[in-house]
Amino acid sequence: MNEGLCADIKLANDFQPDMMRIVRKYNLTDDVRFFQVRPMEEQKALTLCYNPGQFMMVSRLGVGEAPFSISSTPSRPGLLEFCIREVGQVTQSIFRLNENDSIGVRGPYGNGFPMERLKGRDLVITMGGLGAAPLRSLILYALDNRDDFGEIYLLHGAKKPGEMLFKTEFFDMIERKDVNTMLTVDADDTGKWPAKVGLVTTLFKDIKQIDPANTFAAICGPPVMYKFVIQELLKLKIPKNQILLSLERRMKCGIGKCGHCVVKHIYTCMDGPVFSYWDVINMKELIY
Amino acid sequence: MRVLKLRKKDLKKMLEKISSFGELWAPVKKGDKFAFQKIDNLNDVDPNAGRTILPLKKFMVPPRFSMFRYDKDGYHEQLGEVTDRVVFGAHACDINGLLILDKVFAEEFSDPYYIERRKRTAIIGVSCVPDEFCFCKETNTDTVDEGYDLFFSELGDDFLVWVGSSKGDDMVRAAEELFDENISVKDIQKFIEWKKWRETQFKMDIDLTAMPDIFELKIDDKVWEKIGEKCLACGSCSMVCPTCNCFNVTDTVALGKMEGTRDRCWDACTLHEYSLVAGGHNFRGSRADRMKLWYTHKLQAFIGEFGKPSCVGCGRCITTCPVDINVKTVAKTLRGEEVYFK
Amino acid sequence: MKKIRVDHLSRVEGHGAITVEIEGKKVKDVKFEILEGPRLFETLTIGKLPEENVSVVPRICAICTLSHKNASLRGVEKCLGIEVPQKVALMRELMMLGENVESNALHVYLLALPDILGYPNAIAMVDKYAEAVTEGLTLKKFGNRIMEITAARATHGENPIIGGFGRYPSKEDLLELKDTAIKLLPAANKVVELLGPMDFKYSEDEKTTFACVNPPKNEFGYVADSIILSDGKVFDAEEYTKVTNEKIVPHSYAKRSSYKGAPYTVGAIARMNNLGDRLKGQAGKYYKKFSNDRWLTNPLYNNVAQAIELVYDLELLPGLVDKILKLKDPEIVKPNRQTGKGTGAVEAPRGTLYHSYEIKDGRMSKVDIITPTAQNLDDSERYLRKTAQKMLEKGKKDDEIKRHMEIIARAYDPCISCSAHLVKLVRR
Amino acid sequence: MANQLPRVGIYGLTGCAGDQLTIINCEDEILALFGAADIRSFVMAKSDNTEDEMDVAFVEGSVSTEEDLSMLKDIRKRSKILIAIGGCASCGGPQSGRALEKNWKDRIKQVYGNTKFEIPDAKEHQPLSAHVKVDGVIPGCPIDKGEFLRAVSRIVNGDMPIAYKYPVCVECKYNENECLLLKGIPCIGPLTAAGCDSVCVNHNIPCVGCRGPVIEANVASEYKLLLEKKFSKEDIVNRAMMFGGVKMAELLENLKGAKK
Ligand SMILES: Cc1cc2nc3c(=O)[nH]c(=O)nc-3n(C[C@H](O)[C@H](O)[C@H](O)COP(=O)(O)OP(=O)(O)OC[C@H]3O[C@@H](n4cnc5c(N)ncnc54)[C@H](O)[C@@H]3O)c2cc1C
Ligand code: SF4
Ligand code: SF4
Ligand code: SF4
Repeated sequence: MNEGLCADIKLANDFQPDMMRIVRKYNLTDDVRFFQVRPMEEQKALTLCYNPGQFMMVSRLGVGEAPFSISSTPSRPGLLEFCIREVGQVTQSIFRLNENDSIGVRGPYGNGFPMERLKGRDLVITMGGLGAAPLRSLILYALDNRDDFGEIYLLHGAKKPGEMLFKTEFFDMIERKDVNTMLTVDADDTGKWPAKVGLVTTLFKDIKQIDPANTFAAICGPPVMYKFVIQELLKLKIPKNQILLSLERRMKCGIGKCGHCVVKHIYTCMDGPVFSYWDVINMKELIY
Repeated sequence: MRVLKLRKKDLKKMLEKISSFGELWAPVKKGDKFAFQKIDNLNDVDPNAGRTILPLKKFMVPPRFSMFRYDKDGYHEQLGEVTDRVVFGAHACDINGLLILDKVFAEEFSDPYYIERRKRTAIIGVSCVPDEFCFCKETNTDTVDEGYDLFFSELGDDFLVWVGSSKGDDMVRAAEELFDENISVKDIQKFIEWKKWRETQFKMDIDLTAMPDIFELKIDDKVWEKIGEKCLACGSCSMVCPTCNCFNVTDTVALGKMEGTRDRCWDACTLHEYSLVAGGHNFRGSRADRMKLWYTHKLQAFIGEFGKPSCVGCGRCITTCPVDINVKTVAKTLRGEEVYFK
Repeated sequence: MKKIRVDHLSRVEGHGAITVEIEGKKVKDVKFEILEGPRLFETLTIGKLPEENVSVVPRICAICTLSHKNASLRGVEKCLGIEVPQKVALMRELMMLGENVESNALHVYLLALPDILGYPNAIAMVDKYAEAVTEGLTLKKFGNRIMEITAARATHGENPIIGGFGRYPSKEDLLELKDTAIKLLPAANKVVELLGPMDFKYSEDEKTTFACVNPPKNEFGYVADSIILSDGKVFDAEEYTKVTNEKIVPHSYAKRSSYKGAPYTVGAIARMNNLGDRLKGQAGKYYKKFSNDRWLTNPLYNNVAQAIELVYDLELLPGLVDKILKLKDPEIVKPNRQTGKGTGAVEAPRGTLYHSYEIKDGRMSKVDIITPTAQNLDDSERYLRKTAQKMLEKGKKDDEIKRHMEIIARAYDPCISCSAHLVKLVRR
Repeated sequence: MANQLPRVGIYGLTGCAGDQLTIINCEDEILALFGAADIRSFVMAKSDNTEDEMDVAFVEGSVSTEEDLSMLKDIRKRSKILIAIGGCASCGGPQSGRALEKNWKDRIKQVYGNTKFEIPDAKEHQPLSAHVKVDGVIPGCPIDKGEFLRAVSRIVNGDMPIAYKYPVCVECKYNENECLLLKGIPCIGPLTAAGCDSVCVNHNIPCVGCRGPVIEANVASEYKLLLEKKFSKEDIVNRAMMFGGVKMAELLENLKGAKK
């Protein structure tokens, strides 16, 4: 089992969600909404622990369950945050919920980022679209424990200004001296975009201060992004097993039972969702 | 391990004596095949029954069941509804299949629904004679040393009874007077001879040597397209395979009320929706890709992980797939021994 | 010219409409229209296998599905020279009871009672007549249960097949049916006693002819190889065209039936009038007690006849189950020829249904289906016209005329969707 | 739809009324149904019907007359969600069993001879989707009661019904039946959407395909298989067309050699 930042709390029955309360919700973009939830039971809220990069199964009883990355950081305990895109049955019904409504959540599941190994390293974090969901957790965690890490590069691309998740949060980071934040959009349809315009791959030329052998890269975004970003990272000479990707598959249990996320003998839910590029080279089907 | 003798003609008596351990289930003729069914009349029990349509997994993970009920007050576990059962007539390959399911369901993040049923289901194995579709020798699952409570081996007029668990021991004690502790040298001789004879009865010609490597080499072979063209995506092969464990989870909800159930049902990687995700992307949109997954999972990936295939050689896919896609035809085709898919 | 139109005749299965054309103080025309497209079932299975025919044609009508199934099976089996063993015949009788209970309960309790008691639907009756509504639903459900057990599902079950049944029901299931029938009989008695003494006024009276099948051994029943008419004439089922005399009229896709040049009536009322004195038990007693001359002249009494049939069905069922339980499951009977002719006649809940076939070299070569609603169409129009005329003369309001038209049409329990080729399209 | 019951209309075009009957057959649930939804129009069950804006319309039957068509268009216009119920509405139904042969006009003649009709508005049977946007489908000849109730429960909660995307064979194996295809019986379970709990095969009868083609139905492979089992081209096509309607006809069109 994964080495979390603290030991998993064993639930009596892993298929039964805990009831949590929606504390806050607001729209990040037209179809992505931010949800902050808190366990109903005080004890659970206090002992909640997870790893950046892990995910949880969020349930609406009577509709179904779906996996969502945790966007919050374990360094700010008591709350969980998700950003959810409205695409189908479960997500639509989650979108109908209001603050103070209850929602089922179980987990955390998956390996998450190997935080122990990341300690003392330079980080290059690249995200696009919904990829910000799991990576925000990593970023916030790294910033909360700033001394544990070397240089931090944060590259974030969106199609249009209106589609960038956590825009204000990231613009605030531009101001920070201890992190190199670069934001870009493929096209600026507003004419008022203050940051860069161009594909996320164009940002790599500005990465200067890293020691490749001591760098870990993390990528999450739409499938098309991976191939090109990986090329850039390889150009920077970051070792293949230090390039980390967070992947997506259909999941029905989150705990290695239902089989849907299997690729060969790999369970995306248990052995992932975070994989190294080296794993992926050896598992053709992992990215398609 | 405790080993005893039971006279074949005492089988009925013995099963009667252990009736307190749970409902008795055994293979009963269904059409031209067999199926494990609840036994109301002990005369229906046939220790020589052939392969059942569905394997033992149906006892541990029913094809469809409710995990829990929910209403506005919260969840209500449905585990209490699991009944005690004694399943008589399990073949070695099937018990080996259970051992593989144990790995999936009973280790890390154990599945309480599986475990509860596994605990409450006593397994009585019987030795069997292979038919033309059995190849458990090739998968090393023709014998089994664990995973059962009792195992009955052929011994002429008797059964040699292997006690495999504490529950098994209790069952034997409940019918103490029918068992004989004394196993003679002659008995042992007879047992060995029978086993040797059984070895000679395997008729199916199949060779699984180096399968993982062959898969690696043939993973982009055109033959997968051909297999995909043929596959009906009917899921039958997965349903009947003792080691296929995939499932789907769905919710039901009552009319106009906040109550319902969260249900599980068998799913299969051969089905269209298996890898479909929101937004319409299907990681395995083509049947060829799904077939590839099925076979690599059974014959390559599992070997890599556990040192043995997740096929137990029961022959069910061979006797079930309407279009003859099965371990035999796929393995032979990949080896280039015979071309089944044109 | 004024037109009264009962649009979307509600609470009949399928949709129909009645147009009453009025000129001055005269009813010019009454049209009972069916707003459905011709489904051409009789051409669907030509050239196909008999088993496909037997599967497809019951889809003509959901409420009479098993009557269609049975008529079709009988037609095909006659063509192919198949004689089914007793158990198969008894099982088919049982499944027919299921359909009759379901359909009659639906009609009597949920469609007719609201009319008679003046409610828009059965659900609205719940406050005052909760018991009747529940009993109606329970009886209807029981009818469905019989069909589920015998035919595999309540509607369009596939279990009855040429030469037998795919699977025979278990002893437990059959005993359940027997027990339930005994339990529900009092409810059926009650509804007969409620409707029996009623004096129905919605329709004008007029003499007509009644037709139904003529079961052997002087028994009541729903299946036979001959037809009996209220004028005493008996025809072999194969001579059905002498009774039905179908004609095509250019203003309608409906083929019209007439006997001796005049309209006639089929259905529960026809069965009661023609065969009522063959009834035994409580059903027989009720027939004697309640039947009177107006049963021969007023379609509204169909409702009472249906209620008495409910009693007949529930009384018959236990004995039928006992007989079935005594018999072994037979093998499916195979055809002994591939070419032949044959007509299956059965009593669907709403009247006599004919399936007449020819099979050539194992393929359907002629299909003629005559449904009860098609046969009733002309007669119902006759009563509608006469009543409308009378009401008009009495200076009744359009609304009231409309309501009476609906009630009369509904009394025929028209299963409009069973129009194999019974279609009349209106264009205005 | 919070607090206010969803307004529901249940309608029939050309068909056998079996799907509406199946709804009426929900004896145990019908009161709950009327309690959970505001059934404003259900001509087959009641006479006080109101035809106005609907949240959901369930429509049975094929479009077979001009009248059907205008009724359907009207329903579409005033309904937020339109669900096709039954085989006729979802794929044309048994009456389109000869859709592949394209001989509808000839068959009209066969039944009615050369009579010149004054009422020329009958049309060749089409599923609803041929004419309007359909938001959901509950297939089957007839629909399954359980599936219908599950669909309504979901709709009442604001969710859409879930379609069966796997074939009958899956349920057939859940029920531990012997495969009839292997015994040389022409079962079209592999081509047919599940949801009936394989009721026919449970009774030793081959699936007749009453729920219409499943997504990804591999018609070509089943066709080849049945040819190998010595069925004639014609019989295979007929079998698939019993209930597959226009949808099955489309699949067969693309098949070499299957068209007559
Ligand atoms: C590890 C992981 C992390 C994820 N993190 C996020 C996130 O932070 N934010 C976000 O918006 N989305 C995330 N997703 C995707 C999200 O799970 C899907 O969008 C969601 O399942 C859609 O469900 P639905 O019921 O609304 O869609 P439907 O299309 O109606 O899906 C029905 C069912 O299909 C399955 N399914 C469909 N799509 C997916 C999918 N992409 N992944 C897994 N199962 C699927 C689910 O079991 C679901 O119940 C993540 C997926 C994975 C695997
Ligand atoms: S793959 Fe085939 S032979 Fe092997 S265990 Fe599964 S069903 Fe049996
Ligand atoms: S391989 Fe055979 S049994 Fe499996 S899904 Fe395909 S056709 Fe069905
Ligand atoms: S009998 Fe029919 S439905 Fe069942 S598995 Fe075989 S082909 Fe599929």
